[in-house]
Amino acid sequence: MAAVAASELADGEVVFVGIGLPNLACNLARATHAPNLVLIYESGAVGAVPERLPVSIGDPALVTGSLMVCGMADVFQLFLQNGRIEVGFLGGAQVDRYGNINTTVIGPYERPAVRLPGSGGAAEIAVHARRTLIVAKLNPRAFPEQVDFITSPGQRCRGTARRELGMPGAGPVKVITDKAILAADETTGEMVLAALYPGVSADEVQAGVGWPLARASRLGAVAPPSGEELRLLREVLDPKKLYLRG
Amino acid sequence: MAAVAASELADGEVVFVGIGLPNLACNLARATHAPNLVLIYESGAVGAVPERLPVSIGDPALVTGSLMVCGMADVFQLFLQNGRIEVGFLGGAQVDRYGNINTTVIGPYERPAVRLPGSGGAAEIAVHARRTLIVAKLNPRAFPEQVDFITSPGQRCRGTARRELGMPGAGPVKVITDKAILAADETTGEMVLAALYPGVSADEVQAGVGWPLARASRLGAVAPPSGEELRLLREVLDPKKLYLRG
Amino acid sequence: MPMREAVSRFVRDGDTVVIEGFTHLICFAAGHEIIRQGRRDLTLARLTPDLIYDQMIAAGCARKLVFSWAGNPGVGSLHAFRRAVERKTGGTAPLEIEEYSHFGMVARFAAGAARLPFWPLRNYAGTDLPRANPRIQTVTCPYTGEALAAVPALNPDVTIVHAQRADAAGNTQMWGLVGVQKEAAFASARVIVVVEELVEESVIRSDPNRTVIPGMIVNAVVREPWGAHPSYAQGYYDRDNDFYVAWEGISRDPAKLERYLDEFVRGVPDRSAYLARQPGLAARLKAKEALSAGVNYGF
Amino acid sequence: MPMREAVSRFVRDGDTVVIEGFTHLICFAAGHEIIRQGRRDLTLARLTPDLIYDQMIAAGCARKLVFSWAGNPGVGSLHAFRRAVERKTGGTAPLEIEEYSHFGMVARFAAGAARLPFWPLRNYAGTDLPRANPRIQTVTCPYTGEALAAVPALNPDVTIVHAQRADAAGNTQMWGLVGVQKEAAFASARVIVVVEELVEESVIRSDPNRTVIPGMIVNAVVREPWGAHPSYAQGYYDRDNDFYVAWEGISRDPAKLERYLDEFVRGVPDRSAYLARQPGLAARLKAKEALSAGVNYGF
Repeated sequence: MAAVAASELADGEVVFVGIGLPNLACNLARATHAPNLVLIYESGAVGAVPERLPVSIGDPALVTGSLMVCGMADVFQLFLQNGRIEVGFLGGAQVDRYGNINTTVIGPYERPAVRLPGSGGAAEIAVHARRTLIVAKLNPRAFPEQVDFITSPGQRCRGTARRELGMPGAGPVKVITDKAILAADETTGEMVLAALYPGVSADEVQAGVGWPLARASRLGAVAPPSGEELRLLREVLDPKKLYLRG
Repeated sequence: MAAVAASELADGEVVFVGIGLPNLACNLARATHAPNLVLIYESGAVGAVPERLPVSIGDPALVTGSLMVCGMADVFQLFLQNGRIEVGFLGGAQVDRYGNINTTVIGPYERPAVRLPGSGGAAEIAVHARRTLIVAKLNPRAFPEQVDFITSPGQRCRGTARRELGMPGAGPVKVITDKAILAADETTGEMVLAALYPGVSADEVQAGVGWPLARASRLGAVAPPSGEELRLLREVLDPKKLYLRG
Repeated sequence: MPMREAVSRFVRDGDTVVIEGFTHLICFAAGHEIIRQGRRDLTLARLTPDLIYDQMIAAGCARKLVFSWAGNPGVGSLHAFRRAVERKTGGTAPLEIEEYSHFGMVARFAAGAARLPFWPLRNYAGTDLPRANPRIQTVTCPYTGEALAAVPALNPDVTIVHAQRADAAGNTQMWGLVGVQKEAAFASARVIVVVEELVEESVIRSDPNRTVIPGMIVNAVVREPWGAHPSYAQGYYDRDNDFYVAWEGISRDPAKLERYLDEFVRGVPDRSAYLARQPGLAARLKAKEALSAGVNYGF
Repeated sequence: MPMREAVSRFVRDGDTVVIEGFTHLICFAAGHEIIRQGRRDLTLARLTPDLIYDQMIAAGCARKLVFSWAGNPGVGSLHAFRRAVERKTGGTAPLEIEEYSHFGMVARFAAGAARLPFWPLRNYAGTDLPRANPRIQTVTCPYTGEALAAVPALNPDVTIVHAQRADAAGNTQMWGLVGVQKEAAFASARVIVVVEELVEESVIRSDPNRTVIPGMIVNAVVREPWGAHPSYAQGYYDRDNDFYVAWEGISRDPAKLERYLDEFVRGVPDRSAYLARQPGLAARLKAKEALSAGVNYGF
């Protein structure tokens, strides 16, 4: 997943980085095809070059040697709302048919079965980043037809299309899973099967998704990570396997 | 005037300092009875201790050795609008019966006889400082019944009382001139004669004011500057007579 | 001023209390003293409640939590918080919550600091957050007529800011991640500054652009080295990531959590005693040197 | 990039141009190059037009001025500006003006930088400014119902910022008075950074909290030592107060002003030639040393 996410980033892009897999993917991209990627963390570190894999988005390693450190009012107003962020990475406990993400509650809001951490910066990243990439492992509970709570808006929110809601960014254009890539259909906004990992069948992907999964007109094949990518991930970027579990 | 203005400041107060005479007055107060006066300049220097008399409110001497330098968004939002400024000093080409100040135009706005610099920070200082002190030399053109243009609101603006306009600060409480002190009447908001300089008659003051000047119930006498104050002003604070003209 | 006196004088039952800091410079020392002094009915506000508010919730200090992300960063959940919100057995009294996103909380502090009643932002379209929190409103632009999101000002009774250094008058300098501490302090009726080092005024005056909080808005200055542990202070000590990982196990079990509070919070009189119980901290976490060069302020 | 190329590529006829800096770091070098290249119909915006906009108005570059205080600080008037507004003989074509207070201009840049259509502020009650400028409006608070003042966003076509140092990618650091430069740059479609020193990226990275403008929003970086003269650069050179005083006499007389422009602006090819005509500057104005200490960014 980290290698696939990395391949979605173009050199020179400005990426709003979340912790965990997205962070790994960004650093892999920087080490391979995108050396000029600019990493911005919601904590205020801009152009970070962490000398160790950061444990949190507020890790001191993101500050030492970065290009700029600013307050969070600047992060959200001058960078994100200003439209300077090209790619935002999001994950979530639930991702639905239209790319809406839930990181707030499982069950009813007032009396939740599971209380999740909440939005953090995810709501505004989904609104403002020029495009967002969702990273999540497939399984039917994580991919319901409709999320219990919309924390971060997708392509269609409770029946209303993103465009009608007047959001600046394009929203979630792809969902990178451990078996396939889903992509937002340009017309309907629905997440459809866009590309399969090597050796994975469409049925396996459908088994992990809670809605009847349509297919993109041209189904792609995801290239496996190269030896060099695997080496970088395992030996350089995450030798302690902080994020490379499973 | 500088010594009179200085005597209006209490130790420990936070003063928004304009250039010229107010700056001299603040530094005199710091050198005498108010060593803990905090000087804030709209340029962003807080707690300045200028080693030379600053020529402008953006003088580098205000920065070197100051307690804090912040951006102007912080000056106006976090200090002034926040209500942290206790005293604001204002001057102006025209001051009227209700303490309204004009620093914008003489004559009609669209086709002025004299174009003055404009508000700068004066409008918001008059709105927000807990109290403002006006410093201006008496003469009937400078003290008309009504200013040509209200740049900084006084106690009554075109018929409406300050309180009804919902302004946080108390507005101009005193006008310090070269012959007398005028003070705002608590009921009417009108500037009335409050205290005379030594050897000045009420008639002389009236001659410099364009409206029939009422008197405060108790007319005070302004003490002349002490020898020490004169020495500080002439030898230490403004030896080049940048502001001590006339 | 000793921490005990600062908390005793400036933090009151029923207050809205903010201990800010985004991962960096979170003042655990102040949170622990508030627990020791048994404050009750507090409204705790901050973007990321973090371990310190989880501990204060477990200790029964909080009536309400105002926040935007309640987790243990990079590790998992804040279990005392979860038990209270999920109303599980072992939870304390139910906890009222008021929830925003980070941008929303930042905007609330910005409005509070500027003494405006609201702050406009482009946000929340399509989300369920305004439904969950009716205090998220809209404001109409006088120029374009469009509806923007609005959040109400947050003006705490007391904000506690941890920083690298301050002078005796509270002129405070910090570097590294500065979060929303400036805005929170200016928004607050009372401000307590806690520092790693108390320095001469001349140190502050030698680099005035680094001053984030001016002494004039500060009510108390407390010197408390390592006062942010297990959070960190750039240039002083690293984050104690091991403790953040350990918190998952401690907070998951109410009995373990109580034992933790008994041993490290209620069972010690002050911060020095807390540090004395963890003798290896400096060896493990003390910062290496990465000095910046100075700049010239002359003219 | 040479100044000539930066202005030629990024400043166009009809643009809204901002050369910011409050007394400090005003980029006269860029203003002079704009005059040399004969730009026309510019809308010039900044809080304090200062001598540089007075010169640009005299040179016929400006169609409109957006400002809050148009004077020669501590000295007197900007006479080219006054002739244009008072429509006196010797004035150039009439100048359209749009006038705010400092807070209003700051708020306009803040809105522009945050890409909001307006910014709320408590101001202008009782003043004649909204009558003189109908773009000053009110906005209704969704919580209290009260009417606050509002100003519209200012989003310049190009903003020129002078700073002490930047790296080749435009990551820019400044200290001393920083005015509204950050907001103006973020509000702008294009940004030109002009610096006293071009430094290695490692210098910037050694003190990231000093970075005010990130390279990602910068279109051109110009190295131009003494480029702010007669304004100043803290730590590099003092303000040329003598020239500010002399400007009163120069600008009062249209013929003298023309001669000044012919000799020091149009009559020189670039900034080095301008400096070569004033050989005593460094001896008179070079800054003394007042170094700050560095801080530790290690962990």
